[in-house]
Amino acid sequence: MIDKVKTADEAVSVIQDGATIMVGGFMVCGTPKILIDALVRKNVKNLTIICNDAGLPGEGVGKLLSNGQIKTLIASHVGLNPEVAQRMNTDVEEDKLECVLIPQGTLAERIRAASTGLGGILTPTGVGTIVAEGKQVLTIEDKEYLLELPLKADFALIRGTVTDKFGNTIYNGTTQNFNPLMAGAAEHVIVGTCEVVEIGELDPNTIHTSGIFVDTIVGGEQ
Amino acid sequence: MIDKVKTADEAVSVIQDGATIMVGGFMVCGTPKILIDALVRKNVKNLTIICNDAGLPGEGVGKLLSNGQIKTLIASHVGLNPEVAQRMNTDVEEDKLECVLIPQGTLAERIRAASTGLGGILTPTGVGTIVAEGKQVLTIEDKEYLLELPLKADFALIRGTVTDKFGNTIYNGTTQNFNPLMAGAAEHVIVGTCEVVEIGELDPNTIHTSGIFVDTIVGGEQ
Amino acid sequence: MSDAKAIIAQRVAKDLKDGNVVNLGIGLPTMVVNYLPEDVHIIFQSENGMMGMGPAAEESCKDLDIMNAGAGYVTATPGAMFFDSATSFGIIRGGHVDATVLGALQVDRHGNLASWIIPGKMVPGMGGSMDLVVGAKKVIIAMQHTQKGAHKILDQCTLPYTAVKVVDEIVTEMGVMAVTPDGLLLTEYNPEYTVEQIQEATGTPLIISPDLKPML
Amino acid sequence: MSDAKAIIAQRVAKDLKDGNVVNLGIGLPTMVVNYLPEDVHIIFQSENGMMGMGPAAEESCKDLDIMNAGAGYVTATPGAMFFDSATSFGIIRGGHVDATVLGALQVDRHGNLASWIIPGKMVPGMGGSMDLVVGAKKVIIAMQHTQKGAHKILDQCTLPYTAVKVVDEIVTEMGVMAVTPDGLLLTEYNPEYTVEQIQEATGTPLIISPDLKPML
Repeated sequence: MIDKVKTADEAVSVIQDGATIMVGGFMVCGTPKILIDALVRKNVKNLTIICNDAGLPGEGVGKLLSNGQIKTLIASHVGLNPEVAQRMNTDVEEDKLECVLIPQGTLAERIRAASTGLGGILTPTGVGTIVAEGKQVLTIEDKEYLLELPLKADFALIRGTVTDKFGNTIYNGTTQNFNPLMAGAAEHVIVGTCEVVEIGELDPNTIHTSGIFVDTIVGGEQ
Repeated sequence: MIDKVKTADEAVSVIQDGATIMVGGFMVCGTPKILIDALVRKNVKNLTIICNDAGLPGEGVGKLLSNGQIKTLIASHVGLNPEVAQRMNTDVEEDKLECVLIPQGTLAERIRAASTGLGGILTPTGVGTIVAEGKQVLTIEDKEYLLELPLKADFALIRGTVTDKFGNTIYNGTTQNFNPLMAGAAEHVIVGTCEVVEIGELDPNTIHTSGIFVDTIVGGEQ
Repeated sequence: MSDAKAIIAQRVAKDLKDGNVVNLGIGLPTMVVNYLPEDVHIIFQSENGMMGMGPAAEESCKDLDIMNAGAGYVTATPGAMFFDSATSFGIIRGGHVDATVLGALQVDRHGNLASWIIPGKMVPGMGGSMDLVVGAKKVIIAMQHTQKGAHKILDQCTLPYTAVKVVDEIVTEMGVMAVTPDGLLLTEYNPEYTVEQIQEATGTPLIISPDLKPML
Repeated sequence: MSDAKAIIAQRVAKDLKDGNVVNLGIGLPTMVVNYLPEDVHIIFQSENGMMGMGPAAEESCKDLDIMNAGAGYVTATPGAMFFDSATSFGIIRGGHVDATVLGALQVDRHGNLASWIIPGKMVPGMGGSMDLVVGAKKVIIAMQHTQKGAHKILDQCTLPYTAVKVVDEIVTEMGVMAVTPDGLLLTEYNPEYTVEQIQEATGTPLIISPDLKPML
């Protein structure tokens, strides 16, 4: 059996400049802080970050933004981190942030589509708005839907509450959010977790994410 | 607060001839037996049943079939109940069963689409086979997918292990299968459950189906 | 000003029925909770992953793992459930939320809504709002009638849409308007204003209900 | 006959690597479990909603809530997880299953598979098979080489497809064939048969691998 437990720095050592990374969490709640910190230390650049939001200045993925590591941010809401607007509008070309906004439910469903091998999903969300620009519109039973495509990544950094050594993970409260979806949508998945337990300690009815998705486990998340 | 707890006969009293009914379970495991029995007693006819399979002769939805209550069966596998083939091929017009076969993953995803308000999903499953007949094929990044549409019902009969009086339900083991999907895809949802507990007794991290989906709760499932 | 907000929240509260599943937007809509009658039990959904959200958590006993969509620490009521974002928006998009109450930048007579972007000025993102207004059975816009005197209720939105033809009802400090195929129907009004004053504050002709009555 | 099945199961077992996620079809494929080396730990998925399926449950202590896709009572290994059917087929369709081992009625040189219907005769339904062969990273067909002498391995399937161009490898009691763009490549053979006998039992020309070796 492969030992998946590593330190945060070992875990992120596989991530290189230019990578596309999904990061779990909703306004930092359920974001793997120790993995973000390790990414800041590694100081990889030109990242594409897929996350519900931009966190807060200096918090969550906001740390990566403040440190100039993000080239493109794909998110549903960035209003609580004013640095996003600053960087989007900067005249300094190398600091410029590209920001792609996606409705939150569509973001969730596109990540799920990548995880579950769907070629796309039809959603009524965004029909008739600028979100529909460039997208195929299909009419099903007289109602219009946008065809939204799968969204995948090279890496996913997710945050668990309890994880067994196989990677089976349980989330507490609203820390769940995008984490279980992202776990299936990335080539390489690293979970930062509060507690690492032995295999067999978790009730198989209560596990949210299967260990088959998890490549690396890092303990010490708060 | 509305009292959702009823007897099985009270629960199915709202179901009339010609109804479309989803029934949870996989080869009877996770099928609400007490609700099936009540439907047999009520003896409603011309039902369209959506279920993973046809159960066994005289077991699960097989009881409804033996009792001549099913007009159309929508399922993924019917091989373990020979009565299906008999009724499909009978010369007695009024006993004739229409049987629509759907790949199991597509069945799950179509029910989920109805539950989650998607207009459809694109799946690679069935491309190039007779399952594709009459369906729109979309090509996404050089790969072909079938457009599969939502599947909904008037009623869903689901089977829980523990249910609180609001309807929040936990499933044990592999009884989960189609039950949580169907709970969101029908107008009226009846859960037959092994144990009814007070609201607040279930850990909110371990609930599989929210009580908002459940109209009626029937205890006494084995 | 805060009086206006209180009037709006109080009136919206009357729209919510016992047993309803409701999603409240950030800001003014959140105040609706304070005006619910004791015998009306609402199940609040928070789109970040919770059914059965309770009041804000007290500082001394807050659980850092339980947050609402506005990034505030909240409590879970008995019977609550947590879920992931796909499940959460499945509930929303699937029509399982009875009502959503949201603010707006602009609403028009067709029920079109603009609430998420002022091009070149403010781009916070749509968050969950586009899904909420498309998915919820009833969309109630709770907002002040004008923005410092400028019309927010219009013939046609000028800002980019959040969604088209989705608004069912607009509640302001001046009155209650239903979106109908013929335009906005003023069904209730605040007696502190005349119908003429309400019309003047509105950028589209109001149809006055024959059953017009005071809003509170 | 049972000897043939044992040979097939034994050979398929060699294809499965430590840590693989594997879904075994009903019947012959299930026998593969009996031939896994002690140091090879496979995570078995059962499409009715289980990761980490263990051996069949003993009659005396079976849990009626834990069943495999063949309707047999099974056990859960430490580290197992249960899930619903959408999650289960999400895992399958999403490419998270390393290998599936299934039987077949017919397979052809293009990797097309027919396994779920004999029109007018047998219509059991496809169950999860169509999703499994489309989704699994490696599709291994484990079956007897012929059906009472009739060819099952063909130039072109004559029965309705389960899926097109999905089979990676065919394992029979006579040998192992890889599906290649040029046709079926015989990579291993059972020394009880000559290559001529294997070709004769096959309804499509076999390419003989220059590295042809015994299959066990």
